[in-house]
Amino acid sequence: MVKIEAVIRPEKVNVVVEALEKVGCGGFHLLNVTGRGNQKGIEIFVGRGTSSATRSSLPKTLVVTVVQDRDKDKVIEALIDANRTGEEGRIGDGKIFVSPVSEVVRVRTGEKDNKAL
Amino acid sequence: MVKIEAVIRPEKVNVVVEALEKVGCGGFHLLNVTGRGNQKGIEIFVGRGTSSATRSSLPKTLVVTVVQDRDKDKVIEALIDANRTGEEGRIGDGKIFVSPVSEVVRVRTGEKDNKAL
Amino acid sequence: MVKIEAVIRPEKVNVVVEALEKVGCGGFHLLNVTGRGNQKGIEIFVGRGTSSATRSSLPKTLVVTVVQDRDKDKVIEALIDANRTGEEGRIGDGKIFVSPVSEVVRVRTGEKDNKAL
Amino acid sequence: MNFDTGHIAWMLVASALVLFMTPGLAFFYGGLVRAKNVVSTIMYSFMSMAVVSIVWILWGYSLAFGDSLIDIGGSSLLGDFKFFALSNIGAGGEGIPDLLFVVFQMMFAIITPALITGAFAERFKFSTYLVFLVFWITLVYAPICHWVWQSDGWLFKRGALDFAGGTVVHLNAGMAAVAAAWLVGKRRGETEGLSAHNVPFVVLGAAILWFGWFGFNAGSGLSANFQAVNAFLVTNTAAAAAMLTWTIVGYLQTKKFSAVGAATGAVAGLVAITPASGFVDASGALAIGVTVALVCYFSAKFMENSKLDDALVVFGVHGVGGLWGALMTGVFALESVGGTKGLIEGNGAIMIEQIIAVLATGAYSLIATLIILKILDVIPGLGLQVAEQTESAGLDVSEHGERGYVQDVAD
Amino acid sequence: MNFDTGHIAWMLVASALVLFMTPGLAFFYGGLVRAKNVVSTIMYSFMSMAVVSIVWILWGYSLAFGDSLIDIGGSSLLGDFKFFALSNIGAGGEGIPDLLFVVFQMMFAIITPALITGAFAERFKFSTYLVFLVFWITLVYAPICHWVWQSDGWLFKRGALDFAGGTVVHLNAGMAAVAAAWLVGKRRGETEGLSAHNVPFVVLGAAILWFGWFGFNAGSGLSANFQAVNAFLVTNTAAAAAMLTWTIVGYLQTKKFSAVGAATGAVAGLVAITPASGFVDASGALAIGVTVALVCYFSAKFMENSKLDDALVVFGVHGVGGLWGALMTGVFALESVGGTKGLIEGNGAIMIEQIIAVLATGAYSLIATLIILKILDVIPGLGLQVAEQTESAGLDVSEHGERGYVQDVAD
Amino acid sequence: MNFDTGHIAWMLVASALVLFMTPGLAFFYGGLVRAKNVVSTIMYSFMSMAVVSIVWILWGYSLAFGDSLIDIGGSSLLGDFKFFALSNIGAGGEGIPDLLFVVFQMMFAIITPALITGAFAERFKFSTYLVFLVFWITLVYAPICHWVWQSDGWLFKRGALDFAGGTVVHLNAGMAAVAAAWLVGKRRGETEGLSAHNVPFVVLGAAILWFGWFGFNAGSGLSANFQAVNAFLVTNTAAAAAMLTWTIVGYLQTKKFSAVGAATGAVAGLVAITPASGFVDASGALAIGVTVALVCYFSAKFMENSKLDDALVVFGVHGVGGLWGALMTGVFALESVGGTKGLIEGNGAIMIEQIIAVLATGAYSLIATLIILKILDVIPGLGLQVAEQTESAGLDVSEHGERGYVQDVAD
Ligand SMILES: Nc1ncnc2c1ncn2[C@@H]1O[C@H](COP(=O)(O)OP(=O)(O)O)[C@@H](O)[C@H]1O
Ligand SMILES: Nc1ncnc2c1ncn2[C@@H]1O[C@H](COP(=O)(O)OP(=O)(O)O)[C@@H](O)[C@H]1O
Ligand SMILES: Nc1ncnc2c1ncn2[C@@H]1O[C@H](COP(=O)(O)OP(=O)(O)O)[C@@H](O)[C@H]1O
Repeated sequence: MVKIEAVIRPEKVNVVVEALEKVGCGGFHLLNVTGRGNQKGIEIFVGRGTSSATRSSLPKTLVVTVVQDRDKDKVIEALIDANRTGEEGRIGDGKIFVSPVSEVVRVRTGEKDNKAL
Repeated sequence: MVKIEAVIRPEKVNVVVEALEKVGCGGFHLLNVTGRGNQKGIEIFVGRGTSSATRSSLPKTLVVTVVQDRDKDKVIEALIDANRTGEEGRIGDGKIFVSPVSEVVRVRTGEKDNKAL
Repeated sequence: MVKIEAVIRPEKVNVVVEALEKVGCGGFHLLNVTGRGNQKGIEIFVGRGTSSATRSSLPKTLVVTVVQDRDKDKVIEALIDANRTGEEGRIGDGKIFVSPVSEVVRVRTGEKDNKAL
Repeated sequence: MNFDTGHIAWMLVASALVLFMTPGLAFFYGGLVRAKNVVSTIMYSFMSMAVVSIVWILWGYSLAFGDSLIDIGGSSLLGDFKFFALSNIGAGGEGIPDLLFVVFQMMFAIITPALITGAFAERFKFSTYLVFLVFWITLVYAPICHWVWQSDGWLFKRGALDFAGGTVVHLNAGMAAVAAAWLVGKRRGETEGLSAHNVPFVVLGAAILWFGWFGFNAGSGLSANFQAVNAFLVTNTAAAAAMLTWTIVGYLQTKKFSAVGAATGAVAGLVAITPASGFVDASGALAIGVTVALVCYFSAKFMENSKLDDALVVFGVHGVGGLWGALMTGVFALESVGGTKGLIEGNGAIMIEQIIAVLATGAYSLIATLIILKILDVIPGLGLQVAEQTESAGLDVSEHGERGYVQDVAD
Repeated sequence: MNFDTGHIAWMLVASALVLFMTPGLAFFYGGLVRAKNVVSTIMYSFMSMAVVSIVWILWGYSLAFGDSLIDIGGSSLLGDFKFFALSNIGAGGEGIPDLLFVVFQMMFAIITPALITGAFAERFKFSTYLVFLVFWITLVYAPICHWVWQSDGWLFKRGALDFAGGTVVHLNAGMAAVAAAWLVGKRRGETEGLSAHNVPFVVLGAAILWFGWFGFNAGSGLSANFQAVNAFLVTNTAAAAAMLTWTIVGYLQTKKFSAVGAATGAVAGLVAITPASGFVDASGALAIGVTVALVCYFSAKFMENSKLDDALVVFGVHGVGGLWGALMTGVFALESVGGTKGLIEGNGAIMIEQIIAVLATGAYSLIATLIILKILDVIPGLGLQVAEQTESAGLDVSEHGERGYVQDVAD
Repeated sequence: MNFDTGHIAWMLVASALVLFMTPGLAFFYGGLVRAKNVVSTIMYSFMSMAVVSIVWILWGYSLAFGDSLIDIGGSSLLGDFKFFALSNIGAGGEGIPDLLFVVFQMMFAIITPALITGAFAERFKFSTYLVFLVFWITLVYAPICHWVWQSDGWLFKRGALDFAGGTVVHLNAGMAAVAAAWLVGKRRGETEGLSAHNVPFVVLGAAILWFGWFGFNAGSGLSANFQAVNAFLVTNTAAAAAMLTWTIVGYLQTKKFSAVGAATGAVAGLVAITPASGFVDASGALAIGVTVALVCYFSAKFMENSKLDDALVVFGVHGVGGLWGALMTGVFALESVGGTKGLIEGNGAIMIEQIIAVLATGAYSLIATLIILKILDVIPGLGLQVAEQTESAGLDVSEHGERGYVQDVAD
């Protein structure tokens, strides 16, 4: 099993959730994070509206879903589809990280691993 | 070492924290997330109290603790005990994910790995 | 590639961000968490300013960055430098966790793995 | 110059109370939108205090309450420039200084365009809004105010009843809201399933509105007398009745007691009692409160599925509520309260006047607002709706360079 | 009909100020609970504005201030239906219209049951609460109000002093809170170690209460005169003295300056000065403020370990504070201020009356509230405490279908 | 004893309004700081209500408005103890009871030191602050108040104009802020790039300030008369003009419409009109509003790069704004409004008096505040700045044992 984590634009949350469900991935969780990558920060006023500073980080949303190995690629594809802006993509469209998961347990039933997903 | 992540009901935080401490796991952190699984969402009003919609996600809490391999099973057991509702469990009782951790460092002392836990 | 997660003091965020950038790590995200380790909790009033309780958890910030394997050590060093308080360090200076990442995708371009970092 | 210190004391307070309603509205609306637009939504209302205060003393008051500039058969359509920049307003007055009337009326002019902003919240360009405020007060608010409240005004002369602004303020804002929602266009992205981002702010706003509304209605007789007391009581009664009705109807339909619903119900009751507050007694207020809640509740529900993206249901609450209030004023007016008989006392004629007033002010507001916005839309550098990216990132960051809430830590 | 516009002006404002206290209370209480119950807690107070406004004008006022319905040896226990639906209240009055007295008193009736809600916050069923409001105003508030403030009332006739509601409002609410906390039962789950979820809201609420309390106390003489000025001053003085005392005692005990403590201290001072505000001078106010803070501080501390889950310490602040205020009114009353001598001027007899008033109102409130709640508990479909799941998920979502705060993003 | 109920009614309300400004300020300042210091910042203002209320009635009022204690050639420098603990203040008065003047003036004394706290926010030790309040009111506020407003006061005798407190309140607070920011030292850690943590609170605070300022200025004539009406109008006009100017200048410089900027602009306008509000008409108010916004905007911008860590720009807004207002009062005073001619009516002499008043009050405030703080700094157990760890963890947790906002869940 793998954990797929995607850093996305907050305004894309609904689209992404729909995309995940369409591709059959019904379990996930979402977090608010702030991040920095090629896209640096946003201009926010400091002082009394007299000058602005580029804040270090941008509000982003992290989508986390643990899936079976065989579903990995279609989920990644769905995430790319849902998040790429326009044909070319825009800076800040996000990143996807995949990492191994060794065990999953469903608390309710005690089911394990693939059965628990 | 492994990282154990559990998605739990927010109202269970205190119980879980106690359970973790009882089982000797003194280090962990908690995050607010929202999630979806078999339990879909909550009904929340939209408009002016004139109609409601099932919001996509439920508030959940994510408990994260990194433990030595040999502690893994007793921590998972403690988490199941603390989170299962009633005999049968209820939808939404949560899920536990385990993944490998290759290195741990305690910033204060520079101690590494098992010593740092 | 590896994921480096550091639990730090919230007031250190700016210092840490600078340290990461200095060491060439331009991509990361930050989360608010609360945690417990050797440092237990903070005293907060309950009731009407008539008595206080040690709340279970402390506000902490989690810094997450995925880097190439060869950058791992210098990033960890930078994090230790930025977070250790004084010569000796103080309880609560934080912890660093390293775990494997098997795949990275840049949504914008579809670039993969090291290229996507 | 025959001043009464009691009247002056009350009208000073009433003016302050009405001014305070505008930030109240800012919080009512601000709580209802998404967090990324809270600053923007608050600023729409808040800036009206700056812009309209200036426009009003320069020419707004004069156009509204000056002598007749445009006259048709003895009935006036617009005031002249006699009071331009407060010229010709001395230290005189009857009961209260004339200048206090200028001040009190200014507060009404401030809140009316602020009410409209709920319709185009989360997407209207702020620079255009500033220009809009100037034109709208000049070309829509001042004329309608003149028609209804100036002694030469054609609706006033016909005998239409509007004690504190059912047509001038609420129906006017509600119809302008329709024009605005229509021309500005829908919010982009998914807007279904949105809920208030800060319910306490919604209640805070509604509470400040309720509090300030005592000045609005009980001040509209310009005196600290029995009529003011009655207006105070009926205002409270209608608000309470409408709030209770809305909450219960909502409960019957959804099995939940919505706080946003309760707050909206209270506002609907306050809207509807506004024109009536100098003419009806408490039983009339009860009837108006209960009925307006029903009417507005189902309007709001109906509007949810409408093509018009009236984001904060301004038409549903202020348009429909103002209309209903204006008509019910005709129904429940009592001679013993305001000197005019209503339908229930057998005076059917008054209903005609109320209907004419509603139609005239509603139609004028809709059309004039459409024209103003259309022109602002095509002027280069202005335009109505912000760019898509601006909208999706939230107007707070893009237009105001601010975020409503900033946490200390991972931020 | 001999009206004074100055009195009318002041009493209109005072009425508005007292009405504004109820949303103030909503924020004071709302900030103290957990975030998942903020809407619910605010709604308890807010809905009182809707329900009690209606009950009051229909029959509440009449039961409280009507002629004697139940009479024992010339002393009255309850008003009759003379003023049912405001009948027999014309446009007359002395100084101010009688109708303004109805309005002013209505605002007191609104806030009193709202005060109780702090005791059962985070768990009381909202539908039952709506029914409770109606019965409580009718069967508890109106009678006690009649005893103390109607010229026929038996406590009034005995000469008990209560200028603005130490017994009628605060002790009454405090004892009803005991009844409610007891019958409703404890909050489930862990409730130790809970702290206020929004301290700014707590201070905002306290500030609005302080502001509105000027209307409460300085309005209770129904005139803009010297007594009102004195009441205003002593109100401010007692609030300040109690706030300072609470903060310092808290600091001595904990080495921290709690803002929640400061706000609570201010409210305790306001509570205690309420019955005294027409009878004592500033030095009496200082004494009352300092002592009530001490008494309530240690009550609140003591209540923490009590078995009674009086969630927001209503008994500790309003019950104990109201009791203390009523007694201290007897101690510090000055003939030069309110026409009655207190203990310090040698009038020991007044203390007897104050004690009788406290015992009678406190006992009646406790018992009658217990009975009402017991009955509501057993009526099918009602019941007091929400289901366990409802409670653990938070009342906002379960009872009101709303969340207090919604973030835009991962939500 | 020749009371006017209308005057009393108005002054009761005006006093309540001015009191309400202090929590308004608490929210204005509280919204501007980082979330970890919101409770601390609010408490600075809020506690002034407790401490100063007591100091004022004990000896503050007497020092400010007593007969001359220190007299130089018939001009007085300080009041005596005639009114200690309100002795010698009976039930008399002209128009309003003397006691009401005590109350009204008390509210000014409460807000003035609260204004200073913006300068040392996020780092000043709370226990020291409580002591500072007592000394500052006694040694700085009361004397300056005596000079300017007591009929014996040396600046009053010279004829300096300050209707509602441009020098006494704002310049005074602004100069004390310089002293405080200087002696307390900078906030540790990075303070660049900080932005307001809660913009809605900033606007709420500004709105409450605006609302309350009507009492501040229009109450300063102690009567419900034409002058009060004019003061009300010019107050609103200057606030509006300054808010609009600030917003537009900000937009021209940054292409964004800052809500914090708009709120600050409004406050700057209110500050500057304060001394002038009894002497100028609406056109003067427009001029004052526009110019003060420009002056303060660039002061605030300039201060950003200054070495002085005046955290919330108290000097930039209240110091500079108070100074500007005092001078412009001399320029725009009209005989027809307040009985004194200004520069534009050819009276150059008044400018000399205004300059003397500004220099004298500003210098005294700066020096006396420096001395007080220096002494508090060296007293063992007191000291000005909190320890580094306290500061970095946030004053809320360390000094007040509270967190502003607590989420339910992972907390
Ligand atoms: N190496 C990384 N580790 C963790 N998070 C990252 C990393 N790189 C980028 N991110 C997150 O992804 C977001 C988008 O990255 P960015 O580089 O701006 O996108 P793009 O690659 O499209 O230019 C960032 O705001 C940050 O939150
Ligand atoms: N595959 C998954 N990946 C990430 N989070 C998940 C996944 N499945 C479930 N979750 C999280 O766990 C929570 C509980 O899951 P749910 O399926 O409702 O529980 P149950 O298995 O008891 O029915 C969800 O709300 C979601 O936050
Ligand atoms: N085993 C762990 N798993 C997850 N998080 C941990 C673990 N141990 C510590 N932490 C996090 O790191 C923070 C700092 O840990 P702590 O033990 O207090 O530091 P120190 O090692 O310097 O004493 C804690 O508050 C907690 O959030």
